[in-house]
Amino acid sequence: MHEQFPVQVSANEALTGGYFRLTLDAGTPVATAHTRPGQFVMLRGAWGRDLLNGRAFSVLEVLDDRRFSVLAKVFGRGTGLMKAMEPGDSMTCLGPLGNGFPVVDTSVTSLLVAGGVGLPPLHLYAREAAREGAAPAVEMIYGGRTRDDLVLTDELDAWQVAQTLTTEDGSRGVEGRVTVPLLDRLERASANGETVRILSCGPTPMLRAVRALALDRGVEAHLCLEEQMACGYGVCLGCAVPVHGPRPYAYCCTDGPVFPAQEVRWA
Amino acid sequence: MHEQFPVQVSANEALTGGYFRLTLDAGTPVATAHTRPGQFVMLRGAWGRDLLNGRAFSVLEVLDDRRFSVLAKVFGRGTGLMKAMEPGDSMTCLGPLGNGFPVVDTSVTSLLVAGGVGLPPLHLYAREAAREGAAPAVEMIYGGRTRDDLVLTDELDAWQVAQTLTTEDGSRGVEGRVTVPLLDRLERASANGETVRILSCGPTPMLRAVRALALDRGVEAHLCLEEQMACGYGVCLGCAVPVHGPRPYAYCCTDGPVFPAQEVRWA
Amino acid sequence: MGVTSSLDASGVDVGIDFGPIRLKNPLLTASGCFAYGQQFAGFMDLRELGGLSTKGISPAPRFGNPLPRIYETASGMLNSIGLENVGTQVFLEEKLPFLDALDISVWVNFFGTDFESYVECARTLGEGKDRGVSALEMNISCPNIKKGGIEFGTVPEVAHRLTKACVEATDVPIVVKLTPNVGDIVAMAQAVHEAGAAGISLINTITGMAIDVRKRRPRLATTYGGLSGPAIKPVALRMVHQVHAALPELPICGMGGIYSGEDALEFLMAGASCVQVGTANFAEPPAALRVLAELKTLLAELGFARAEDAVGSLESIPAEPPYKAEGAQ
Amino acid sequence: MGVTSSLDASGVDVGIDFGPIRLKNPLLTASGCFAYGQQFAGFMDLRELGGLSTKGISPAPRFGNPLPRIYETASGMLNSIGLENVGTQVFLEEKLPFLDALDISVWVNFFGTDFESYVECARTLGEGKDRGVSALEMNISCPNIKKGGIEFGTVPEVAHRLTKACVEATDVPIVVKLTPNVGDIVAMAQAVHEAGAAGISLINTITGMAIDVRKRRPRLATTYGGLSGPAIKPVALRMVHQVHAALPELPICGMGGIYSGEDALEFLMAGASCVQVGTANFAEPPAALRVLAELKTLLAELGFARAEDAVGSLESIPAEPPYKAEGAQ
Ligand SMILES: Cc1cc2nc3c(=O)[nH]c(=O)nc-3n(C[C@H](O)[C@H](O)[C@H](O)COP(=O)(O)OP(=O)(O)OC[C@H]3O[C@@H](n4cnc5c(N)ncnc54)[C@H](O)[C@@H]3O)c2cc1C
Ligand SMILES: Cc1cc2nc3c(=O)[nH]c(=O)nc-3n(C[C@H](O)[C@H](O)[C@H](O)COP(=O)(O)OP(=O)(O)OC[C@H]3O[C@@H](n4cnc5c(N)ncnc54)[C@H](O)[C@@H]3O)c2cc1C
Ligand SMILES: Cc1cc2nc3c(=O)[nH]c(=O)nc-3n(C[C@H](O)[C@H](O)[C@H](O)COP(=O)(O)O)c2cc1C
Ligand SMILES: Cc1cc2nc3c(=O)[nH]c(=O)nc-3n(C[C@H](O)[C@H](O)[C@H](O)COP(=O)(O)O)c2cc1C
Ligand code: FES
Ligand code: FES
Repeated sequence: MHEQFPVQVSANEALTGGYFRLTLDAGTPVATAHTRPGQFVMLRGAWGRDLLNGRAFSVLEVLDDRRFSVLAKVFGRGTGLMKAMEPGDSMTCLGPLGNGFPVVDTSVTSLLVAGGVGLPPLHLYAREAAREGAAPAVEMIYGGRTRDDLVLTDELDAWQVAQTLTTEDGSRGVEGRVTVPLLDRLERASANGETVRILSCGPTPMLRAVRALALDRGVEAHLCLEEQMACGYGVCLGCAVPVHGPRPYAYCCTDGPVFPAQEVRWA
Repeated sequence: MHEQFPVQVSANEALTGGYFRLTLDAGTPVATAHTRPGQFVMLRGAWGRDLLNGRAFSVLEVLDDRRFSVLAKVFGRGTGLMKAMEPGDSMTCLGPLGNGFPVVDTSVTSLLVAGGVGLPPLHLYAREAAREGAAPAVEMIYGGRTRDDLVLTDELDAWQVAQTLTTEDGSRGVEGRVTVPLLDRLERASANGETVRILSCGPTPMLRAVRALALDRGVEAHLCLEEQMACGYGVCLGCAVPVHGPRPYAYCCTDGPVFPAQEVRWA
Repeated sequence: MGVTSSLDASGVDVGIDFGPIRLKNPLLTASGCFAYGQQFAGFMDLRELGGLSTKGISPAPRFGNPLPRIYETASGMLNSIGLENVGTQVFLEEKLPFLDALDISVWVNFFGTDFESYVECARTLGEGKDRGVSALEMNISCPNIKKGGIEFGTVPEVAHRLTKACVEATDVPIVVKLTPNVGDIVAMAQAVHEAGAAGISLINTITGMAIDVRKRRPRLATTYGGLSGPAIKPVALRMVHQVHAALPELPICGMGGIYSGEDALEFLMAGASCVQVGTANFAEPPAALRVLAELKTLLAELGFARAEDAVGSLESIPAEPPYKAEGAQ
Repeated sequence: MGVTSSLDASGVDVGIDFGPIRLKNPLLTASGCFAYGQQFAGFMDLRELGGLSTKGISPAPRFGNPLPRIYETASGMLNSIGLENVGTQVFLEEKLPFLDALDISVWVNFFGTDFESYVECARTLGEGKDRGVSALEMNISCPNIKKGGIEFGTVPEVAHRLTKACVEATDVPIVVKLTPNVGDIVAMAQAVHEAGAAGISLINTITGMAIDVRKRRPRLATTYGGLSGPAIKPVALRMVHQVHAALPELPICGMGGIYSGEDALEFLMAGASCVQVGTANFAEPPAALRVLAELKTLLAELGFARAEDAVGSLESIPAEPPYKAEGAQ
């Protein structure tokens, strides 16, 4: 049984770079308690009818069986309204939806490649790995335009997850995009005979670059995609993702949002 | 030069019966400072595009050259959003618009007949009369369904304006509608050879009854009408009021909202 | 007569006869907005619905359009899904048994790519008669398919011919779903009515478009898409009212922007015998049941003993007292 | 060439040639949403507009419809004002001098109650040529008048004949304002184009309806009214794009739900040479000038040196890499 349930904002914390972390409380145990990294929720406030559908957000943190948080940035009107929300404001939530990343596997090194609002699934992944004592099996590569775009990095340090940060202007970490340290890391792995895989989420141009790199080098990669979604649960057929395989399109919400890189039919 | 100016909510006070008083502050001197009783403002919050147009509200109080208040009750979505507003929230305001009631005249007794959200113009009128030392020339007759529907009655007492209250359930004042004491008062005036006139604002059924009474007895009456308004300043031609005279329709926003009772073309 | 009685706590009898089709209540879900129903089983008791209309079925399976396929507009959304569906065969074998078991009115929405395939589709799906199919909802208004299509939904004579052929191909009642992208909706309704349609569904989406000015590109890969949601409700209501006024004996299933019981009642009063909830399902999977509950409450509050009494119950606004231009220049 | 130069701080040249009509910028205000202009003088410097379209004028003055005349719907509003106006005589004598003095493009919107009165109206208003009238915007889509009307706006041959007669009756360019309540907008556009129209205005309101379920009555006294505002923007844009694609040489004035510079730019990209702001004026009297300012900023930001370059600049979405159904069943 899927659930759509009411939630209340219990905190709305402004971070650097215009990001904010919205903590939501269902008041009672809900299905988000069992969210897998990469799964998402459809959220909607009491917004009247000019904003018709829910908005999709990856789960950032599962705080307990009734509370979770999301990380967002103002994109359009819906995220604008969310940024202005205050504790006590109510929303409806549908989820968790979709399929997450492959489970933590200590036999390979998982390179978590994140950019922008693509951080949440990988942040949750890193947390899960740390909890399972598998922190050494994951490494974060996380990029932004400038230092303000890199948020919640302390938490990874606390979990002792190795992280390489990049900024395009060099204001923090490596100068350049995430593909710079990623390429280095893949070369090192290949030199060492080490098995690595890539789990990535972020802006589509970044995912395209990551995918190209991975396909090029035959490295296993899983991409968490964003598509326009009206429903989030497989009925509107709006969230098509072009794929190779028996059908030309898969659905981001039900087949994804995480897809093996080689399945995605991108130029 | 008309003005549309931003205002901030400086207070939103819940009254009995679901009424609320919203105090708005323009931060700088604005035209509302010179509002005549019966004039109105078009108000709109930052509501997105499903609520297209401003909503009309009579001015209740002119607090100083930059602040004024309105009295409202939840009717639909716009007033619902207004009820939830908090100090600091912003709106845009256009006004004051339309024509008010005839000025205070100490040579006649003005019977102020108010019902529901029709109180503001008459409340403002009573205040004006009191300020001008003409409190004895006005008498308020104010009705509601039950005692909770009668608000701000203390203020009239403070200004020493005579008031007769009515409730349909008899929970406060005279049992029945405003027409009960109004009829009494008109008979008394006619017996005394006293000149009275009626200034009235309230729900349309009430105004119809007041008009019928006034026309019947040849008493001068001015009615403050409500019509659907899109603009409030004479361009949409939506707020037609059927009238007798050279044209079959007058416009509530520019020709009114106050009309002589005999001009209104009602059955 | 179904699991849920049409008479319940509200005291209102919500059973409706839609031509030959008995509905336990007037609330259906709309084609393309409810898939084949399964996804909703987790959210609601489907047996409480009056019925549902499936995603549009064509003789052969079809894949959908390139992306982007959807875009939100003011109080509405554009879609260009491309009538993706599993085809008649898979539908009858894999999807229908689930629906049959629900014991509600199952309307199988269908379309063809040309005249013959429409008729073939009607014939094949009509075989589902004893397996739960209570009506075939013929979509003659496919803004999103390229071949043929447009004339079926916009030229009365063509619609008449097509409807007649499909009606003759099957025993299952045919409900024709009309497109609002026409100048004269009454002419279209009349044409299909005379061809033997058991009723009509009004309205499909209105063709629209949006542009991403920063990319200088349409928001949808197909450039145009179908507009649905509250934005189109006034247009839908007007068409229902026009058709009902002209053809009071033709059953109408109304839709377009229904999000509340009040919306649904507007459609009934305008002349619809039942309604479908489409886009509203996306934000709220059990929307149709909330709308039904609200409708019942509202009918009771307004003194309707039977939902049927509300159908076409609109009165006109009383005339104003006559104007005499006494002082007119 | 007017008080405000078409080149300003933004660096974008916003001057536009709309067929024979030179506009200092592409922002006009829409008929029926700007009265005869005077009311707005208190809110804004009218001379900064590209132009304005007046309330529709008929040969004789007309009173409006009974009330209620307006109702708000989701992201839109319905109106049934009834084409109330002062008539050609009073317009030319009392309203035009004020507009003439503004030195902007004045489009006089007009209509008749039958064929002859259309032509008479065009002839009479055409006399205003040297008194500031730069175009006659012929409204052949009057949802709110009863007599005649409907065929003028919906039957291409009739529209052709009417347009031709009006074009021949005056030297002032005729811009024909089309109704969206048709199945084939391109056929209508082509008909009036071939009849000599200098351009077209797209779109007028879409006929709609709303019901007060508690009173069992329509929300408007005339039952139906015209839907305007953001709700109709996708439909308006689609029609502009359809016509521009089919008839690239026909100038189009686009409108329908324009509230921002981004909205306006969508219309330009779809193929409109200029736009009108209608319903937006009600909530915000100087809306058109805000839209103009936003449009200039946006054009500059997107690298358009001239507004003209944006007209019809839409590109299509690149095709997806081909799909090979390797594993397909
Ligand atoms: C699986 C998934 C997970 C996501 N996770 C996050 C997250 O953790 N944090 C975050 O900030 N954002 C996330 N997004 C993107 C987020 O959903 C959009 O930014 C948001 O919908 C924009 O809404 P808006 O009203 O602000 O923008 P508007 O532009 O007003 O939205 C208009 C319409 O476009 C849709 N839309 C716009 N951009 C996107 C987009 N990139 N993806 C999907 N739909 C879009 C909206 O849903 C809406 O229907 C995710 C999207 C998906 C599909
Ligand atoms: C001159 C004038 C003065 C008014 N003064 C007051 C006042 O002091 N206090 C108060 O509470 N209300 C007053 N009203 C009524 C107030 O404008 C409506 O209650 C309000 O517009 C309802 O908006 P909504 O969004 O809550 O309702 P909705 O029903 O959502 O509104 C839908 C549409 O109907 C219009 N509308 C609905 N009811 C009315 C109405 N009765 N009159 C005019 N338009 C309406 C709205 O403006 C909007 O366009 C006044 C109206 C007028 C014309
Ligand atoms: C995403 C989507 C897909 C649709 N697919 C179909 C379809 O396959 N067949 C059909 O007849 N109508 C289809 N429709 C139209 C709806 O059934 C309905 O007629 C229309 O959306 C208006 O109702 P609404 O405003 O409640 O959504 C679709 C609508 C949407 C939004
Ligand atoms: C209240 C009102 C009155 C209108 N009157 C006229 C008119 O007299 N003549 C005309 O051609 N269009 C008239 N229109 C249509 C507008 O000019 C415009 O075409 C339409 O409203 C769409 O634009 P919008 O969404 O920006 O308002 C009127 C629109 C409204 C809302
Ligand atoms: S978002 Fe509706 S099917 Fe995926
Ligand atoms: S409200 Fe627009 S003319 Fe009166």
